[in-house]
Amino acid sequence: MFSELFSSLESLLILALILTPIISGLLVTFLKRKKIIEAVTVFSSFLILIEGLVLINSILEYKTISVFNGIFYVDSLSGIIIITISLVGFLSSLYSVNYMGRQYDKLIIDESKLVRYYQGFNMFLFTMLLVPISNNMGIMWIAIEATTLVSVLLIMLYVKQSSIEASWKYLLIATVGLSLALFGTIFFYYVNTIDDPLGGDASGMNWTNLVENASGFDPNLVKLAFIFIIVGFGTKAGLAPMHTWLPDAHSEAPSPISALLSGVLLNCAFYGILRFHIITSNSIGSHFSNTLLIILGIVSIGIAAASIYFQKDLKRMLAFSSVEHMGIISVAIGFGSVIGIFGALLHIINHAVVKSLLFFASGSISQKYGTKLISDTRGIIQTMPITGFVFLIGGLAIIGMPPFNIFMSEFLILSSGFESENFVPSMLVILFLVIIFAGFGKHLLRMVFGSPIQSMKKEDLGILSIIPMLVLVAIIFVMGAYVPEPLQTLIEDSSQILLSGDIHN
Amino acid sequence: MLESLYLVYAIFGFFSLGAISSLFTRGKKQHVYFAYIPAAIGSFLAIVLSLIVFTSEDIHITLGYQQIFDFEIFIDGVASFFILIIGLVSFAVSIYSLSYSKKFDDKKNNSNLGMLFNLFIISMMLVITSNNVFFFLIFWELMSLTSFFLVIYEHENENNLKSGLTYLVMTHLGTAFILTSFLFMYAQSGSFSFDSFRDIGIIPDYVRDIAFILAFIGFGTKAGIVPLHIWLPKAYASAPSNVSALMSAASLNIAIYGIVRYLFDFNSIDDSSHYLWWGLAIIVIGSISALVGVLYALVERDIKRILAYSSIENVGIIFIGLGLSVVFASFNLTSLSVLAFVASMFHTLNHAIFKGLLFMTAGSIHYSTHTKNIEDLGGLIKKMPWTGLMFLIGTIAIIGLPPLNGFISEWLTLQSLLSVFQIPSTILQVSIAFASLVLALTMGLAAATFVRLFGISFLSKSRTLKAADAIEVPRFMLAGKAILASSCIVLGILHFIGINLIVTAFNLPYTPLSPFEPLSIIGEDGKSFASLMMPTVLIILFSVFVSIFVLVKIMGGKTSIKKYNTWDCGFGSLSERTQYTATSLAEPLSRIFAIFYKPKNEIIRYFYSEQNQYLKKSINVKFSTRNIFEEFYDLLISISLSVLNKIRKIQTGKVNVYILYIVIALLSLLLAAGSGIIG
Amino acid sequence: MILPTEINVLDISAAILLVATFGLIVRRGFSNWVHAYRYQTIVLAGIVALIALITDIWELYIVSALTFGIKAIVIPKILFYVTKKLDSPIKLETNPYISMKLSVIVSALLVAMSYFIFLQLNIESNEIIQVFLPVSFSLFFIGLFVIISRRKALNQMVGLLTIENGLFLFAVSLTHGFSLIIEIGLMADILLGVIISSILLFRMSKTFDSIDIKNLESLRDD
Amino acid sequence: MDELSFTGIIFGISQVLLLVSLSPLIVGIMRKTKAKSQKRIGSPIIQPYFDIIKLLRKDEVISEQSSWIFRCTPWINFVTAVSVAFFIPVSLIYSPFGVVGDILLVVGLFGLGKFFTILAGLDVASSFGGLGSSREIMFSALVEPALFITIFVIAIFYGGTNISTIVSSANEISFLAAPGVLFALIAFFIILMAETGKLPFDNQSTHLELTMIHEATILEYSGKSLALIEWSQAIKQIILLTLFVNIFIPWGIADSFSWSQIGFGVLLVIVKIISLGILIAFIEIRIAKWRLFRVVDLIAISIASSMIGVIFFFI
Repeated sequence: MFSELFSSLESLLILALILTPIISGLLVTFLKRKKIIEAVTVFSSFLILIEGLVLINSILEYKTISVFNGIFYVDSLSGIIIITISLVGFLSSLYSVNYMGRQYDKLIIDESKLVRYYQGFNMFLFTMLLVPISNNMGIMWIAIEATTLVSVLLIMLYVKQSSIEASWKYLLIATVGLSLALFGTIFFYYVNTIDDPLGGDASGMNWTNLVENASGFDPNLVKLAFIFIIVGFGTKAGLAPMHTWLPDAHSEAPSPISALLSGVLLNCAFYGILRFHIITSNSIGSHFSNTLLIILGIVSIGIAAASIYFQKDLKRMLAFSSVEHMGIISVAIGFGSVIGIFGALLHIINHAVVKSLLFFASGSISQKYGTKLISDTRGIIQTMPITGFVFLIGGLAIIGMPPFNIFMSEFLILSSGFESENFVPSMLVILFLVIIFAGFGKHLLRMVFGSPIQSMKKEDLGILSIIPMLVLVAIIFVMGAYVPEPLQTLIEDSSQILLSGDIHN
Repeated sequence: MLESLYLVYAIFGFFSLGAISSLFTRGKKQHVYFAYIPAAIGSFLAIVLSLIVFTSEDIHITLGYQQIFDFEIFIDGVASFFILIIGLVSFAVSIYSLSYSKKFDDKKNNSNLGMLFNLFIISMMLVITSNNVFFFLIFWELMSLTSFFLVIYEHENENNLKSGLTYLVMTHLGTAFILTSFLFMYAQSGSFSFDSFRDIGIIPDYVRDIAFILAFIGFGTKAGIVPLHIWLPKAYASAPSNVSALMSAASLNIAIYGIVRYLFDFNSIDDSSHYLWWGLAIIVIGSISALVGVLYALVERDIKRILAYSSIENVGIIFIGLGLSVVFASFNLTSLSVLAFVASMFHTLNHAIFKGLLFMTAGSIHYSTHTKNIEDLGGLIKKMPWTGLMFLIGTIAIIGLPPLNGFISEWLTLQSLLSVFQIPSTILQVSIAFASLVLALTMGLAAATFVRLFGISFLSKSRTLKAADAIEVPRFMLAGKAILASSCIVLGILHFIGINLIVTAFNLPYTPLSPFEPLSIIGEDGKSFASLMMPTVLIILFSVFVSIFVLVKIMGGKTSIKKYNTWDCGFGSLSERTQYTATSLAEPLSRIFAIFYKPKNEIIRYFYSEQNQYLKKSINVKFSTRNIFEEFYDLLISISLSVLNKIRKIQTGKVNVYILYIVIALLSLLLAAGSGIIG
Repeated sequence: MILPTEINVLDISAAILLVATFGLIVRRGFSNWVHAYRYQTIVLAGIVALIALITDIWELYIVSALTFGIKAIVIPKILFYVTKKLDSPIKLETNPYISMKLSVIVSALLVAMSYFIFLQLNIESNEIIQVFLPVSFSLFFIGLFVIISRRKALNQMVGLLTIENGLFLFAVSLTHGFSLIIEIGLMADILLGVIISSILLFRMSKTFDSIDIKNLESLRDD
Repeated sequence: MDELSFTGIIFGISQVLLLVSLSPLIVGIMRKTKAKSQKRIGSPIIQPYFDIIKLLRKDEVISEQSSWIFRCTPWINFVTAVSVAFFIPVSLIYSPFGVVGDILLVVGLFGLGKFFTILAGLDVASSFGGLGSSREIMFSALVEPALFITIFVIAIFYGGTNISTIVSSANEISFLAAPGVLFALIAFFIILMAETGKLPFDNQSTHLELTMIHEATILEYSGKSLALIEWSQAIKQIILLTLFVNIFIPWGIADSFSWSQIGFGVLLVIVKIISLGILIAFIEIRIAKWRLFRVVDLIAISIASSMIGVIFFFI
């Protein structure tokens, strides 16, 4: 194994990657001063970003890295998830300073709540980072379940009826779903270790091991297991009709957390599906899992379209648009041609960027206007010019307007649909996209333009709320027609992994 | 090749310069110069570029930059012809805007107008030059987006926002169709470059048909064919006038460009009968659009809405020409196909010119009277004589009267319709005869529409004070209009210019005309079918005029002219209230074509006392017409929305139900897999 | 080397497990559910120990000990505490969506269904699997059914725990448990989940002074 | 036969002069016929000449609401009418200027004249003018398709819109060979009545606001302008009559450029025109003015009959 040779540096990196949030969480717990904990969190998440980028760099170098005799395994696919986590994590920590600071000044939350928030923030980052780097599917499942618990804590931050309701639904539905996923995982473990029922050897649950032996699995059990997996992780990834918790949770969380939930956590859950998708394809060919992915994806996009059109609440609308985009990604994976998978992985990143931008903006907007209702929000471009501008850009990007990044990935996805001759699904997707365009566009333009209902003074909400959004807008513009070469190679490698589940290339 | 490439860069540079500088001179007094002078230069360079491309070879370059898509520029005759149109129009409009955009000086975000204006023009040109599906769509949507922002430029008015939204959604729907059609082609050709579409080789007919239908619907939406025209009057009416001039005169042609590119470039129309129904479909749609467009233009009261509907009508005429050309080609009647094609392209050019002119004039009227409702106007020809003259020229051109350019293109279209008897198919001939009937009716109604527009708004007494104290517009606006007006006259009298332009641009099998030979069509029996020689007609008209003038002077001798009131039947001087209004002028026709308007004429009487019904205090007469298409759309939308509304109701808020969904999903998937439906 | 007597033991333990689970359905009071859950878990721990005895895998002993410790002692303690502290007057499932009698029938059907499913997926099987896999399925389904059909949040929580028990039994009987780390992780997750949801229950009863989920229907689209 | 030779030009111009000078005479003849058949003496046949000369000598009163459109309308009317005369063959089967313009140009030039007339009606701010223009607009909008579809029939039968071509092939092909032309004849006759403002479309000889159409638009004219308008009406009428005669009953028209034939052709065409005029006059006194919206049916009839003509050609 060549990975041993480099295990020195890479193992350190990975260790640092998961230790940084833990340590900063502990620091936050001990020194409870507002300014300090903010600084600590921002710094640590910046550190995570740096480590993530360095790790990506070495992934680009050695394709696959497996350390601590295969407990941690990282390849390009995990790299993509790590990028989104670290980037959005950093920016939303930056944004939290402003947002939670405001809540604090308005006496909506006290100091202890603030401490709890930052603890939760760090733990959330930790659990999410654990997902892509763990090789053992059981550990991955535990990590995903843990993200649920931590994010429920974060949603429970406010003692409001709506937030209690949202967190209860979230906890219940996500846990039920994930238990299904665990069913599937155990099934896979069973079919893997069916020949030698060696109790207690964890390696039978390692993804690498599973992929190795996939060809020998019993087809029926694999199908059964994958159905459990896709329904289970699909619940967490917000695929319809298991998405029902998502709008509640995402709209009730504090905006920086909503950004993390929508932009990153969904991808983590979907990452689980992807891993098992690879195993299934290696075992019984990709047709079965592709069909499932396409069906669930189409349903998600359709339901999201219907719900967006009539939406009254800004953040709920954004949440439903997350459902839509997860649907698009899963359809794209289901199409299963090269450019489609390329587009899907690109779309994961693009959606993370745009959606977090939108949630940041919506946070500032709802703080300024004191409401999340679309009907009461008018003329943002007049009351807060910069926020209004970025909100407009983000909105146009999310409904797939060129020259912004999402258009490119959606274009790739649709063309792959036609290339793989899934004409009907592709046309359905296009139809739903048009409906979503109409609905979302209507709300967006009504909010951004027009004249505000009550007169309010014309200013944005502080530099720290602006900077993250501007960064994201810059990314949106740049990636509209240009994908940096390293990212391209990363995505190409991971689509290679997805297409032909070989892990040694 | 190389220097023309530099020219391309220069054009791009100038427009971007305009965009940026107008942004950075925000709030300054001279920002209009920073915004529109670069635009004017860029448009002029575009004209030069297209002329160069006509004479020298095509520009075809690929800027690969290590990406998924390469940026391909391809400028052939077809592209350069449309670039020429856009360049000409935008040149005039930019000069016009130098003064016009001062109208918004009280708004502080005025410089956004300049920026978007530049971006809009350059995106249109990029659409035409790009040779790759991805970039075509990017620039196409960029064009829609910029024009959308221009439409809602006065977004404080909720109404503009609504119409802008309709525009955005409809145009995006069109884009979806175009995308689907291109992707169908892509699934066959396996590459995103248009070159691969060109030499796509043998593909099944049904794919060609599906792709054609989708593309036609898509581009047709942008062109505003009936029944997809619903957005057009709203958008054109809401936009600032210089923008509506650009949209109607430039960006509408891009839709036609798309269809032409699609018909004659991606498909080589040959004498195989399966292109026949394409042609017929285009003719039918074209005739319907022409008739419906002009019918609604006839009863409108808002100048810009009238012009917008007339754009729909002219698109219809253009499509009739295109369709005829396809039909003739499918019967291998090459010369007739060329005739029809030249007719439609000539009309495209003409429509761009006079519609730009008319929209700019409408802008001038709005500029100096602050109203777009023609019922409030009147007598403007005395207040703003030059604008009146330009408007008259535009009017004569658009209703196709000699000696202006509109006459030439409609003459050509009619001639190609008359040549239908060479098609060896009776059904076809009769049906196309009906099409020509429709076209003739359209022309008549168009004449009625514009006589009404000009007569009511420019002639007789001013109906309101707004019109009474109007003044002539600043000279830049006049200059911008003068450019297009003069080209109306030139193309009308020296029609060989336009025809040779088209023949060389699309390198058609037709020998270019020399200035002094008549534009003549030879029937299949070798006799002269029809011929036209406008310069001589001019000479005749002029000499007749001179001789009559002299004759009258001799016979009449010296007589005096004295001014007096209009005859008032001895009731004392007439008030402006007794004049015919626009509504009453069109009332007889609206009664004849009642099915389209469902006109309603309600009379409300007010009495001094309810007991005594003989002494009336006042009588209100309300005459209203309806738009059946808008009602149709409302019905459609309400139905589809109710469906969506049912779907979204699954979010019931009951957590038990949510868990039930999960179980149902699981069990149904298990059943499907078990019964082997999937996998 | 499995003796017939042991097989009977297996059958009997499975039967007891099912009965304990049915306790969840037939009883109304909050505390009764927790009792039912505790009995169920104790039986489960015993079964794990039994499996450990048969397939002498020493890790399974630890697992069963853990199960007993955490699931049969700690979690019920928490739940009892919660039920005691809840300041809602009636601590009963008053009107479930599906009545008690009917739900007994339904869960019986579910048990039948799980045996049916087990027969469908022809896993080449030893006795342990034969006996416990259907039972684990039925635990799973009954847990789901409880969540769907009941109105009280606590009840749903117990249903969740039942599902988890089913999973656990499934894992142990099918694959004789996987590595210890994962088991511990699972346990930790469950514990954390229980704690969080009890906090939620407290807040619920504080804000709505009842833990009936009819209060939790404000977030919806209409 | 397409080149413009010198003699050809002279000949063409003389033909034009002939038509222009004869046109008031036809008007006089038609009036006289009407008077006679109504048992009136009526004014002498050459009365229209006197009217024109008298009006040319008179001073003009123009409305002060009017603009330059009003002033130049008579000139445009006259010029267009006279120029049209250049393109139509009169006594010879081709017009020397035939290459310059075809029947569509003729329609276009008449249209230009009518366009300005309607505008002039609107220009004088009186409700009479508006009334006349409104009705005129309605008619011209509906007559246009009828006229075009008639031209369509004629063009497909006689192979072109070039009038010389039409007349020459009309001279060769007889009705029996082309029955469809009969329908074109009916249609064209109706259009002729409409265009020259004859009953039942319009009544030139009344100034009652209920009935008048064309008169209402020119109500404000006087002096020179009125003279020009009246004269150009007469010219338009004679041109349409000539067209009708030469397209549908061209027998005896000169088919080669020789003095004897042309002299004969001239006499024959004058006789034909006069007799057609008398026929029209007789028809006019038989029928009363129709309601405005009933006249539309007449136009519909003309359209229908030409469509029948089209179908006749194709089957």
